[in-house]
Amino acid sequence: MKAFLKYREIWLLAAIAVLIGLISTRFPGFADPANLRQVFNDTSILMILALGQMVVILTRSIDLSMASNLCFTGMVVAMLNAALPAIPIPLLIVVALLVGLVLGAINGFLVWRLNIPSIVVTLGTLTIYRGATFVISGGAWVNADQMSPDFIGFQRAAFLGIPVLSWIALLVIALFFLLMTRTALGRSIYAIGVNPTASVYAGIDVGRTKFVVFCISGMIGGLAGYLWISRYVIASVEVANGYELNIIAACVIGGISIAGGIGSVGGAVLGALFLGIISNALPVINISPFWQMAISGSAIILAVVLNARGERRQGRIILKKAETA
Amino acid sequence: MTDTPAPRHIPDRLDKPLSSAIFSWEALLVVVAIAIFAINSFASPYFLDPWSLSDLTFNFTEKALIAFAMALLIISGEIDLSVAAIIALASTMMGMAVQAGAGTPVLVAIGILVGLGCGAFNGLLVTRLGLPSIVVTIGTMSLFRGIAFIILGDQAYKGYPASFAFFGQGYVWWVVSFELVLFAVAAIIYWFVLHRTSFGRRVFAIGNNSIAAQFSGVRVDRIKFILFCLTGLMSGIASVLITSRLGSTRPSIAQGYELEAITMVVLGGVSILGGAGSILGVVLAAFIMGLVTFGLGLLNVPGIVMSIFIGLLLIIVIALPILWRRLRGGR
Amino acid sequence: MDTTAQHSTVRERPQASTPRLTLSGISKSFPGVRALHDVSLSLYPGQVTALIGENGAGKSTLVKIMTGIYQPDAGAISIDGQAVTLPSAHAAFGHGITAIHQETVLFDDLSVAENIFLGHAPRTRFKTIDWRTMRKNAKEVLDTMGAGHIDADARLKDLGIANKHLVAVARAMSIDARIVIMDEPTAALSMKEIEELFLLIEFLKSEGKAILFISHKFDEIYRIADRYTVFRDGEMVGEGMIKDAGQSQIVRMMVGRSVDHIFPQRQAAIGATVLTVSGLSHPTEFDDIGFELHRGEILGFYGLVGAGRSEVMQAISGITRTAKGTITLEGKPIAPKSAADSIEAGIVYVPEERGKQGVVIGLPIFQNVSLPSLTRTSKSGILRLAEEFALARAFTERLDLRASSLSQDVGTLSGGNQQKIVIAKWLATAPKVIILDEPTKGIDIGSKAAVHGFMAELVAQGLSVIMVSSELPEILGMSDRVVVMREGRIASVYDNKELDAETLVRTAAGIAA
Amino acid sequence: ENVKIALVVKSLGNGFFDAANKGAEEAAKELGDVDIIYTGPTKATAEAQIEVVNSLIAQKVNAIAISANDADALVPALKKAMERGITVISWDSGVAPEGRQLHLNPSDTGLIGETIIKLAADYLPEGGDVAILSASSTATNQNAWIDAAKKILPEKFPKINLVATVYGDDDSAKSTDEAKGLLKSYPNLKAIIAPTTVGVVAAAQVVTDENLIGKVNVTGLALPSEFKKFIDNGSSQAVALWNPIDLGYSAVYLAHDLAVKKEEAKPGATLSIGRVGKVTLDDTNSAAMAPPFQFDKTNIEKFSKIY
Ligand SMILES: Nc1ncnc2c1ncn2[C@@H]1O[C@H](COP(=O)(O)OP(=O)(O)OP(=O)(O)O)[C@@H](O)[C@H]1O
Ligand SMILES: Nc1ncnc2c1ncn2[C@@H]1O[C@H](COP(=O)(O)OP(=O)(O)OP(=O)(O)O)[C@@H](O)[C@H]1O
Ligand SMILES: [Mg+2]
Ligand SMILES: [Mg+2]
Repeated sequence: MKAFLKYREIWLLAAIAVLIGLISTRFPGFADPANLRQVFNDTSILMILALGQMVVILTRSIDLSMASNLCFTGMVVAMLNAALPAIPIPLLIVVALLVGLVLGAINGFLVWRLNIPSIVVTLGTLTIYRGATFVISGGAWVNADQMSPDFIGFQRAAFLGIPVLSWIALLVIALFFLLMTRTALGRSIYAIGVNPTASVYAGIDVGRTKFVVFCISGMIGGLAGYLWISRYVIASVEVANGYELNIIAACVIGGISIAGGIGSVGGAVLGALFLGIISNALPVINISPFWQMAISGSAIILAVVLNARGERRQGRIILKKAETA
Repeated sequence: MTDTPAPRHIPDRLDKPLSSAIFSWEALLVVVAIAIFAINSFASPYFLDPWSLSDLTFNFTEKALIAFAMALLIISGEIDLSVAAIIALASTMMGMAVQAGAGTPVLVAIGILVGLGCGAFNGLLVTRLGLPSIVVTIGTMSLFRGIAFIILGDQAYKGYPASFAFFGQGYVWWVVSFELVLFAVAAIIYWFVLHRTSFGRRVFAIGNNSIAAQFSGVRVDRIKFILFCLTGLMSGIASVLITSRLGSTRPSIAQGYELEAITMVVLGGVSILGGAGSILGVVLAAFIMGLVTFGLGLLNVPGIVMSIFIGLLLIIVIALPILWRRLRGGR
Repeated sequence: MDTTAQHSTVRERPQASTPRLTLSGISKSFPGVRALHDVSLSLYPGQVTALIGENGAGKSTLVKIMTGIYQPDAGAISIDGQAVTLPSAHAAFGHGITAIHQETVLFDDLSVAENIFLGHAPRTRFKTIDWRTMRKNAKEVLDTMGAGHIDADARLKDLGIANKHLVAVARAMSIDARIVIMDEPTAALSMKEIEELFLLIEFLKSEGKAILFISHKFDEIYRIADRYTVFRDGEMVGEGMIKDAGQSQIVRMMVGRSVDHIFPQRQAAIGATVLTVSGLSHPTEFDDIGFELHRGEILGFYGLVGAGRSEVMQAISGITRTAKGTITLEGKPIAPKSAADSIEAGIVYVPEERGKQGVVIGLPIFQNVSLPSLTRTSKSGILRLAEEFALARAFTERLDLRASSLSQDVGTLSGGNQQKIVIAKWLATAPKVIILDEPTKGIDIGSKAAVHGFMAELVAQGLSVIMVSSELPEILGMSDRVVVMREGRIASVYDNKELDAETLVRTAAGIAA
Repeated sequence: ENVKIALVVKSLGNGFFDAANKGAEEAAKELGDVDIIYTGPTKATAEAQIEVVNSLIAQKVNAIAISANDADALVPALKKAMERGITVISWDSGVAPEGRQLHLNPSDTGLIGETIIKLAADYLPEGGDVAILSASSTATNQNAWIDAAKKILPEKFPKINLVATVYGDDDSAKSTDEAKGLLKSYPNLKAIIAPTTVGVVAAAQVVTDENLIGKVNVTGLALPSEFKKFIDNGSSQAVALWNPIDLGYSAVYLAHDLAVKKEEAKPGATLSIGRVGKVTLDDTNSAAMAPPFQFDKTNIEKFSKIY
């Protein structure tokens, strides 16, 4: 039991349960399974993005360009769909993944080959990718009317009573879980975060792994681009502006250490859910809209403080007496 | 015992080859700045006009004031993403004071003190609780601006006293604005503090190895706390300037300034990983960013396309020395 | 690479006369530094070759070349007569080369099993990591090494330092290595752990591995090595069988002159009590520590690694704050809340972890030296560079530092030379009491003599010194009295006159005489 | 020498403003001696717009016609422009009187307020709960309309019950969250009124997704080209808007006439705006162009092709 409580995820889960409980006192329907399913669906995109960001943060890097990538890729697929509605959606998703991959690879290449700190690279590409969206679209929107019914309907179709969007999120979660716990790449990602020098000595190609990690976050950004656009049915330059901070906040709340090496798939998912529940619940429990920003800010600070408590290193104990106590 | 030979003499410095001075970061920035200036003068007939050049400085002075303090903070290995939110909160407080009938000196004091207070709050969270600053300030960024929203809601404060307008709109002499003078003074002070005082030296030491600095008797937490306060203070000053320039306050004021200030710092050659950087670099970076945005503005290039240039500039200017070294090193 | 292979022990044991690995004509330069010039080295199966040289001679650089971390500017590498290239650490693994590096290169937040198998974990049919087999193999490797007490599932950070070393060795063995390199593996260990390590090396020898052993301690070299190779200033200056060479001969090769390291003779002129510590306690690290330090005295602190000596010293110097108890300096009680406080009061602590706590890599040498003395070298907060240079020059020359200029980044210095900076910077603060934690860890014989000579000089001037050391000869050779610590408590205090090595080791380990 | 008129918009890349630019070009062609500079900032903030205004001052344009991101914050910059002899008018989203010579409202503020409620009320003969989903809480014009709507509600639409006003910040995701929140919190909600294009699309999509078509009517202000789908699928009965092309046309026309001193802006003056007709300035030198135009099933097809 004690070992069980050691896991941050358990605490986060408990916090989420308490949060749902609190919300239910003011809005009784909130804890209904149907509503919770919907909350999950609403949070899917954030969860997917948080997972992509997680692998980057684990290697002591950061990807600030994810939201811009999302915006760019979303615009590309929306324009494609508007121009050639015949392209089947699965193919369009592949296109989104590829476009995202290219943008991620650009980040990764600069980090890998030129050794520029990732925060600098992605601070640059953050504005470049969004600017590029303006350039390819000429500033024009792609609106619901120009999108094909399939384009919009794909993620909304229900399969076993659950929308495809949720299924995609579940699939991505499963893939990341496999990646992080069962593959050499996943372990290398952790190792790089824990001790980069030692990783070099252990034969891990740190630069290339970072490149791969940015490719992953890029692909995730691309996937989220399609999902976002088809969900909110407007593609414009303003899409997901500033959302990169939400993604990072989800990771942070999920206990992913910004210093790298610590964090889990479960944490990222729960962190995203936590934020998702807050943004979902605030409108329904009649809190003045002007309070929302301060509340989510406080939630982030609180989460960090609590996480830090959990993370505080138990120094090695020399005294025997204290050990048994 | 050992037969000790005469100790080897170690020179203070090696004579650096001229090339290393020529290819210093600041030199690179000077070249870039001159190039952009030249391009601007060619591209637009309106550029070389004293009033244009004066207007140009308003594009960067406020952000640069924050960038100076941010540079020190980043050199020490921390970061503050909440600066723009501090501006919003400080401005809101000044607005409240105006409503209550406060005069200009009181307003300035409130702006600065609120900034200082917010900085101290960040500093306490980071140093006392040992939290990573990037995360703390993502939180306080929402918190500070959130408080501004709670206070102001959908309202705006205006009716600032006429004398208050001087800070953001006034000119000290001919085309030389008060903001520009403040920028120059702050640049000199920060240059001196960072490069000529033991405080500055300790900032560098902390950024390179905070544990070793602590063991060496540097009061790491105190210095970091001071740096957060300084950043808050500069945000407070920037808030006075911007509120005066706009003559009004809304909670959405100064949105996105944090990333621009950080871009300025990084473009100025301050290592985002901490431990290295110079104020001269930041000053040059401020001018470069002002020149680029104003120059492109004169050509009526859409703002969003401008941001592509800034992004490219950031990456290219940082990549250039690396590529250069690699070419010369043959590897 | 499967781990069971090692059980088929001495598979092919080629003639000991044919080298397993040969390096020839290797050169390597860093900007402004020629680290290696045209050196050669051979390693033989079933033999231990000692690589000897002053700090900065290029030993670690060679190790990094052999493990694919650095690429040589020139030269050839061959294994079993086949020319090879080692473009990456991974490639070096592929050739069966593994190393325990000078710096700790393990992963604190990963499990023991993962630390052992990172990079070459066993896979399932689906190419995913096979955790079960990995744990099983990890246990096996640990068992064969006689380290079965280490739990393969434990987080590495929960292990003691000695056990961490064992994990590093286990990692080396898990790779089915044919060539094992150890770069100063004993620098942080005390007697007991060193003995265990030597048993392991014997085991590896018997398995037919070719071993390269780097150390500054001659007693170890004579004990374990079969051959030696000496480097001086990046060049190979001699090699041969260890049994044919005397210590003074080797030292002359490596330093270019004779150094006879005898501990300085001192006229102990011990004066009044300077520092009194009593009842110093910490909730988890140490309990009821009390001792006195006199003027002109060197007080040795001995104990096994992890006995808590460093923690006590850090509490005295204000770095750890959770201590209970009293500290009295020259009759006045003090309660330092930070290193700054204690430096001001006149107590300085020279930490043991050079890279982490000692030097500020990224700052030039002179700024490192002046850092704890900034209040003195600056005037009302304004820096005075001339004073800083003067201070740095005085103290680095005294310790025979090897550097091209005082404005050089300390990060480009060799480990031993960095250690000299560490000592210099705290001596420059002109303290009353100086606490040296493992002061000669990893520094070469010549510099060691310089440090010891300097310590003697300091106490002669009336300073008081606390010297924490895990090196028995150093403790016995330098201390006036010795405090022995065990598991966070003081086990005993001895006067050096009545002392012999055996008593110390027994007390430290808690074995009744 | 041509008259240089800058059409400054809140942010580039917005269909509404692109349409206004069409009208501006049309006016330029008609007037003959006019060059249009169509520009705007990266982000829809006052600070960024000030940078744009500064560069226009430096270019010595003859007139600035601006749709402002903030009614007050732009005043000092625009005052400076006027001091340097530049004609300044605001259109669409206004600037405080001291910062411009005149303001061209797309329509009468009170009328817009009334229209957005009427759009909902027309389809709620029995009355019922409605809620407003606005853009950002700092948007001047939106706030003015909402205030007008609230004022007119008790007298003209007693059966309509306004239960909440929420803000989607013109961000699709936030608007969607808010719209969903409204539907959950007010199960009896009959209509969502969103006087902003992003918000109205988000709300209509939510209603579509939650299968509430026919139960909840989405209405507000929307560009027909961007909203046609939701009129077609029934999630909205009708929306309204003024003609952005006419608005851009009128703004340039007025700016030109003031710049070349053909007309003077003073209270009570009646100014002509080419093909659009005439406007009369009130005490604050503001004028309203035309009443909002309503789009429903009968005409959306036609207008969606125009703007
Ligand atoms: N990354 C580097 N950049 C620049 N110079 C370096 C670097 N690494 C090592 N050197 C230089 O190369 C030389 C050899 O260093 P090396 O670490 O190999 O010495 P060493 O023999 O291992 O010394 P020690 O006994 O102190 O560990 C030194 O002069 C050192 O300053
Ligand atoms: N479990 C451990 N994990 C990490 N490092 C350890 C561990 N145990 C010991 N060490 C390191 O080994 C060294 C000695 O440990 P410690 O300081 O606790 O004991 P000590 O009695 O002071 O030993 P020493 O005299 O070697 O300094 C330190 O560098 C310490 O960080
Ligand atoms: Mg070495
Ligand atoms: Mg120790």
